[in-house]
Amino acid sequence: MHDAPRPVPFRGGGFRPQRLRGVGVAVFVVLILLIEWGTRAGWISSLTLPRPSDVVATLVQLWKSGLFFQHVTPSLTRLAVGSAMGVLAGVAVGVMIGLFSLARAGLVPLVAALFPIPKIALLPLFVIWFGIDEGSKYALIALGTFTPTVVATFGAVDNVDRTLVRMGQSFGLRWWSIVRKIVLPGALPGILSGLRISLSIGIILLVAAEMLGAQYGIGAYILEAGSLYDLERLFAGVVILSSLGVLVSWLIAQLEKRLLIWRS
Amino acid sequence: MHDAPRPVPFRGGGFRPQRLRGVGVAVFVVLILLIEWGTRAGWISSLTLPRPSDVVATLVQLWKSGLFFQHVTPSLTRLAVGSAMGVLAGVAVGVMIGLFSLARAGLVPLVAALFPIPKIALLPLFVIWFGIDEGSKYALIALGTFTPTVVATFGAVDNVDRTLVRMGQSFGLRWWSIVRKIVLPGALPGILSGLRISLSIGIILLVAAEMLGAQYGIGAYILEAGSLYDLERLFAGVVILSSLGVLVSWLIAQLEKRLLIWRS
Amino acid sequence: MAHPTILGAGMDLKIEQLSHSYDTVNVLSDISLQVPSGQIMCVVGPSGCGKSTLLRMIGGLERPSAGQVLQSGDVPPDCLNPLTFVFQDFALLPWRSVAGNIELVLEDHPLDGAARAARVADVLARTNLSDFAKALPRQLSGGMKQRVAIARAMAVHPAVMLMDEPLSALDAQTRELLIDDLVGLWMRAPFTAVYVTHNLAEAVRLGHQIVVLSRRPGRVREVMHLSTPLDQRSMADPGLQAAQERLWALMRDEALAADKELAHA
Amino acid sequence: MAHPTILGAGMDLKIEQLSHSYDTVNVLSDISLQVPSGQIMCVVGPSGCGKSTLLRMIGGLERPSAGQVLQSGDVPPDCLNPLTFVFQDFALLPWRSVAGNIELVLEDHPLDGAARAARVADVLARTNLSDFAKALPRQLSGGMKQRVAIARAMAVHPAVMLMDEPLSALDAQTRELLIDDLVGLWMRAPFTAVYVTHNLAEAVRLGHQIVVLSRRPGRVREVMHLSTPLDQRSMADPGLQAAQERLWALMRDEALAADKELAHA
Amino acid sequence: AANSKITVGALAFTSHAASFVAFERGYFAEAGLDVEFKFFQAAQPMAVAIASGDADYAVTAISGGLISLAEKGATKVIGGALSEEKGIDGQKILVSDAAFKAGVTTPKALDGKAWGVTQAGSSFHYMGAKIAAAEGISLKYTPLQKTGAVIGALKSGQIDGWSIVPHIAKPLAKSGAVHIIGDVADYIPNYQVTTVFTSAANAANERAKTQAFLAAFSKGADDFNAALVDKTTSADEAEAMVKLIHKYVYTDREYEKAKPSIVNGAMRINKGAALNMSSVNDQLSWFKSEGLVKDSISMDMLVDGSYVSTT
Ligand SMILES: Nc1ncnc2c1ncn2[C@@H]1O[C@H](COP(=O)(O)OP(=O)(O)OP(=O)(O)O)[C@@H](O)[C@H]1O
Ligand SMILES: Nc1ncnc2c1ncn2[C@@H]1O[C@H](COP(=O)(O)OP(=O)(O)OP(=O)(O)O)[C@@H](O)[C@H]1O
Ligand SMILES: [Mg+2]
Ligand SMILES: [Mg+2]
Repeated sequence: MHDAPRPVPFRGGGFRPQRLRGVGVAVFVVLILLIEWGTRAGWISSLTLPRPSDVVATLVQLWKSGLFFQHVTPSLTRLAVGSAMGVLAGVAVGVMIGLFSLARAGLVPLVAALFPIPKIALLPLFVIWFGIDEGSKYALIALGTFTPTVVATFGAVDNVDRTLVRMGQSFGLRWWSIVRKIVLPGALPGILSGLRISLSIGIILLVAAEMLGAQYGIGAYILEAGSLYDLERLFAGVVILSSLGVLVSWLIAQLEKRLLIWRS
Repeated sequence: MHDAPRPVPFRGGGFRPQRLRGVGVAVFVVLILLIEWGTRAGWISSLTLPRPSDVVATLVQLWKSGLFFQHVTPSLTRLAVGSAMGVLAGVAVGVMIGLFSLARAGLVPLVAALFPIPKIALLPLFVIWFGIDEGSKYALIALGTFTPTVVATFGAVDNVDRTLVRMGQSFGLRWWSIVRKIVLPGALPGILSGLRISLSIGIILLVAAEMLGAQYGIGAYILEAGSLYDLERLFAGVVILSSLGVLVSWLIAQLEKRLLIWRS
Repeated sequence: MAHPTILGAGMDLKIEQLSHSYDTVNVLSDISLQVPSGQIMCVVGPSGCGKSTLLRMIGGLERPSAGQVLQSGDVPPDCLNPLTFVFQDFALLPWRSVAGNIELVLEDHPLDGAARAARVADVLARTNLSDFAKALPRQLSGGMKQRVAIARAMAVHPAVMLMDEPLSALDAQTRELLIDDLVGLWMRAPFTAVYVTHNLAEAVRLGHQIVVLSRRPGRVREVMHLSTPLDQRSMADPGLQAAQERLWALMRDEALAADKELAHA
Repeated sequence: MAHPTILGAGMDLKIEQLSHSYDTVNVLSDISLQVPSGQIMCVVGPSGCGKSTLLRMIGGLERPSAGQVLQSGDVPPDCLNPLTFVFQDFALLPWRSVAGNIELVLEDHPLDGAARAARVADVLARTNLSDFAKALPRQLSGGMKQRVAIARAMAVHPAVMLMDEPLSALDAQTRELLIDDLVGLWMRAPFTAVYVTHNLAEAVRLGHQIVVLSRRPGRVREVMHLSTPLDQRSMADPGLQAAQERLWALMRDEALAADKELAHA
Repeated sequence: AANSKITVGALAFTSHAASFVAFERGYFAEAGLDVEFKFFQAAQPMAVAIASGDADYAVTAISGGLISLAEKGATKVIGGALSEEKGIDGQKILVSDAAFKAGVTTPKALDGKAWGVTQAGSSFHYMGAKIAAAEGISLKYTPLQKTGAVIGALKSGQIDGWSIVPHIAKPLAKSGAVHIIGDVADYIPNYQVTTVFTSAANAANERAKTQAFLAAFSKGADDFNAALVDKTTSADEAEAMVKLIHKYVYTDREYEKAKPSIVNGAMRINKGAALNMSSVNDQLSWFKSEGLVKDSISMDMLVDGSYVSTT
């Protein structure tokens, strides 16, 4: 009772996400058109959402009046200075924790305790400690980016392949050579992906930082719009922050491409 | 010219962090004692930091007066309900993104754009959308925990060993069996470590959530203390939040121990 | 309990003019082969010549660009998965016990609980794993893990076993032990198998026919037939040694060339 | 350019009553061995018997609980690292090119740029890697990576090479190719080596003496001496086959027992 | 309007006393209103809560947010509450000690100095702007979100000037950290500081309920004015009034400590919740001229003048 030869049935495939170009943009466009329609037709009240075309008009207006840069420049400066301080300190402390048992035992619980403290809660203190001007803004962003950077960095140092370290020792490399040539480059991918999170947090903290005494800045712009219940400007500001986040994440991706070509 | 036998020199060791018990506690104790001394001796002004003993007294007072639970219970409820909503939705969306190319293409850019939006900026809107009562607080925490959960979940699904999936297919397992028995358990470690971050963010957002119309709650307590510049109460509140964070992270570690015994 | 049927009874495989490309990379070219029922066919070839790709196509996990794989003959009624894989890296679910990993592949079939338990117990007994039924994969050595994977494959009573370098993740001594196990299993119940390997010693120990593929794009360079019964083949058998030397002579230059190839940066 | 000195000239190693425990686990017990200059000593034993631990102690990467490792004889002046490891997983820095990986181990020594470049060029030439100097590890096959690691080890002109299963991460064919390479290197400039392996075929191809360790705690069960010159050993040599069969007979039961061991859950 | 449930938004300030009195003395209940208070930390969220329907009635200063919500058809001003009045202690102009020592002893000397505001478009912003316009000077407005933050910044000399109700201004001045250099009433006569407002839907469709609320509210205001502003009642009555207010205001302080603050903070609440339209109009024009709200908004959109007498 031999059957006729038949092809083997196919049962593989799937579970491997395909790139579908354009769908992302389409979703945005559809969403925006829907809101535009809803706000025009009235089934989305003007209290709920602004009309997207008005938001765009506000952005254009902001750009034309030159106010765009007046708001974006101080925010970018705060983000750059604050997160540079936080990230540098965070990497330094993270590497220390990764390398020295004493630093680890002493600092990890401290960082763990610092992590869930909401930065806005400390605003009044920051004003006393660092003044009402740029100081407290830098400090807030620095503190906010510091803890995630520390956690990412020491995780990355821990994950450096220990056989590479043993190899260095077996060739009699100096301690400092091992740290510089093996541990730090090996931790770089982890540090960069931590940077992604830290900078996102930095952007989110811009608003908190600009709560106090900032006349210009995207955060201040958003806060003012919120207090005036001016939804067009509120959303215009949110769009700017959101684009900033996407931009920063793209920049880090470029950096990774450059620095980590050695990854397979 | 044969030399006398001499032992091979030792050159290994190090780069393997040792556990030093007690150092963490010691650092806290020393820090607190230092501040206590500084505030008593006067070289730390009372504007800069409160006296730790006063903070402790405030905490004791809070406990004795029964206000502790009056503040902690609503906050915990908000954290639990809000993050349950955010995490469940996040896991669902994350799994969808992990499994379906269309969901990935459509939703990933949306989530990426949503991530850097500061939740405090949206507070006025949240009141209109969800009311000033618990609704807007839940929604805020849910939104804050949603995006990091999505990112962690789809990363975890992506990282599930594809040979296990191919194995399932090669034995003719149904699509849904593969998802349920291979993909989801395989993604669990990544989802749990994402949960750690999501809940930390949830705790941080408590303060923002309680900015709006909350009479009780740790966040409201901190905000009130901040606006009165009452440092003892401010720090008492911060200590409570920080302990809450440490507690949550310990709970997740326990959960991981339970659920992930199969990890080597 | 004895195994209920003789494995692999009655299913032949025929590979007809099979070719495959990934995008622009030509991986397999015009492969035609036959796998007679109850025999082991070993496939050897240099790295990257498409052995795994070929096996995936035989098992229906990938679609060839051209040509086809045909199965003929009837599948025994208790066979739940005619073409069953054993993978190089075991592919055990780390969160399931040994027994749970075997049950996994039975759960989607309409078996009652008792029948399922009987099958699990049967294959565990045949692979000497009964004592390890409750162990988790992480507690097992590599050799034991692969034994579990083989037990799992046997639990579905396959018509053909498709093995992709099943021993190459193991150390040399465990490999020896497992070859003995496989020979023992085959002697007690001959199964049909396609066995991909890099290891010529393994190929001459296990293969009834040995297919040598060329470098990418893989073509059939030679098919060697060995008639010594499996249980009479030993490490020091001069005939097998000679066969192995001949295979190596055939492949050496290509292996060297494959080794020196730079991955597309 | 010819290599400037004969590798390994003049350094003997002596292992005296070495024992070791990790916490409560006794790993090695009373090992005494001698490695004469210019010879290769192979160490075989079942999984987890402490082979790697022993090698790390010989190389000074770990301190034994008892006993000692002594080196005698003088180290040639151009030797930068008398005891040099080759690892199973290559241990190449993925972010450095082939040449960069070799330079790494020269950078901490007072060599001028020209001398350093000369050493790199020399070892690349001797391992036929000159064309790959600028390639990154990820572009190389496993066999090429291990060749780079061997070149790196030779760049410091070691007195003794300590090799921990250097071929076991490679596929069987590449392994064959690299055994030939190692034999070639040794024939041109005999080096002293301790070579840990699971693979008995490798041991009989490369070892002047073969040390068989027992299961954990590892003890010396037998030391086998082979006198056939390395370049005359072939896959099918009946004497070596017999030696391999004898080793396997010695170890089979212990290998089986080691394989069946459950990891401490 | 029998037994309608309503929610009244309030801040824990003496300026909201009229509602507290009306509630405690049962005026709301008599009017058939079942009142529930909802407390807020700031005026701005209260306006949003009215718009979202979370609160029905509230009393607060006219802010940019309130006007924007009115423009979106969500809220309406229906009456007046607190007013500046010559002769009665009103809002004070404060300067920091450092600025005072540097010679800022009159409002005119604030030229170019940092003026504290909570948010753009808040009443502090309006007051600063009116003072600056009257003196012909310019101020640097520094948004600090919360009154607590403004006080901290003023005490530590990080901002120079601010204006605030007397019961906060006086204790601050007494501590020596700040100095009072003028009265707001001198610059903005008859300033309608706070107004009563509700949702547009309430104003249009719930006339009876709204009228009942305003009536009870006015009764409370009358009691309050009599006891603490005009001081025409007995000392016992004044004491009772302070005790009543202490239930809501300065609850975390002992009565003896809270009393002076409550008494000092008493400013007139308009009789009959009368609304000073010209002051409201002035405020609206100012918001428009500063570009804080849309030009298109008119008084009709902001105010429903049909409930109370307007001037
Ligand atoms: N999914 C894929 N997409 C693109 N190229 C692939 C894919 N899978 C395999 N290849 C390429 O096809 C060629 C053959 O791969 P395959 O894995 O079949 O070789 P192999 O003979 O099994 O090699 P090895 O001996 O290393 O296991 C390789 O060059 C590989 O890079
Ligand atoms: N750092 C360590 N701490 C504790 N136990 C260890 C450590 N390193 C190795 N061991 C244990 O010591 C024993 C010997 O380990 P070792 O790696 O030396 O064995 P091996 O003979 O090289 O094994 P294999 O053949 O698997 O390479 C093993 O049981 C291992 O679990
Ligand atoms: Mg393969
Ligand atoms: Mg080892």
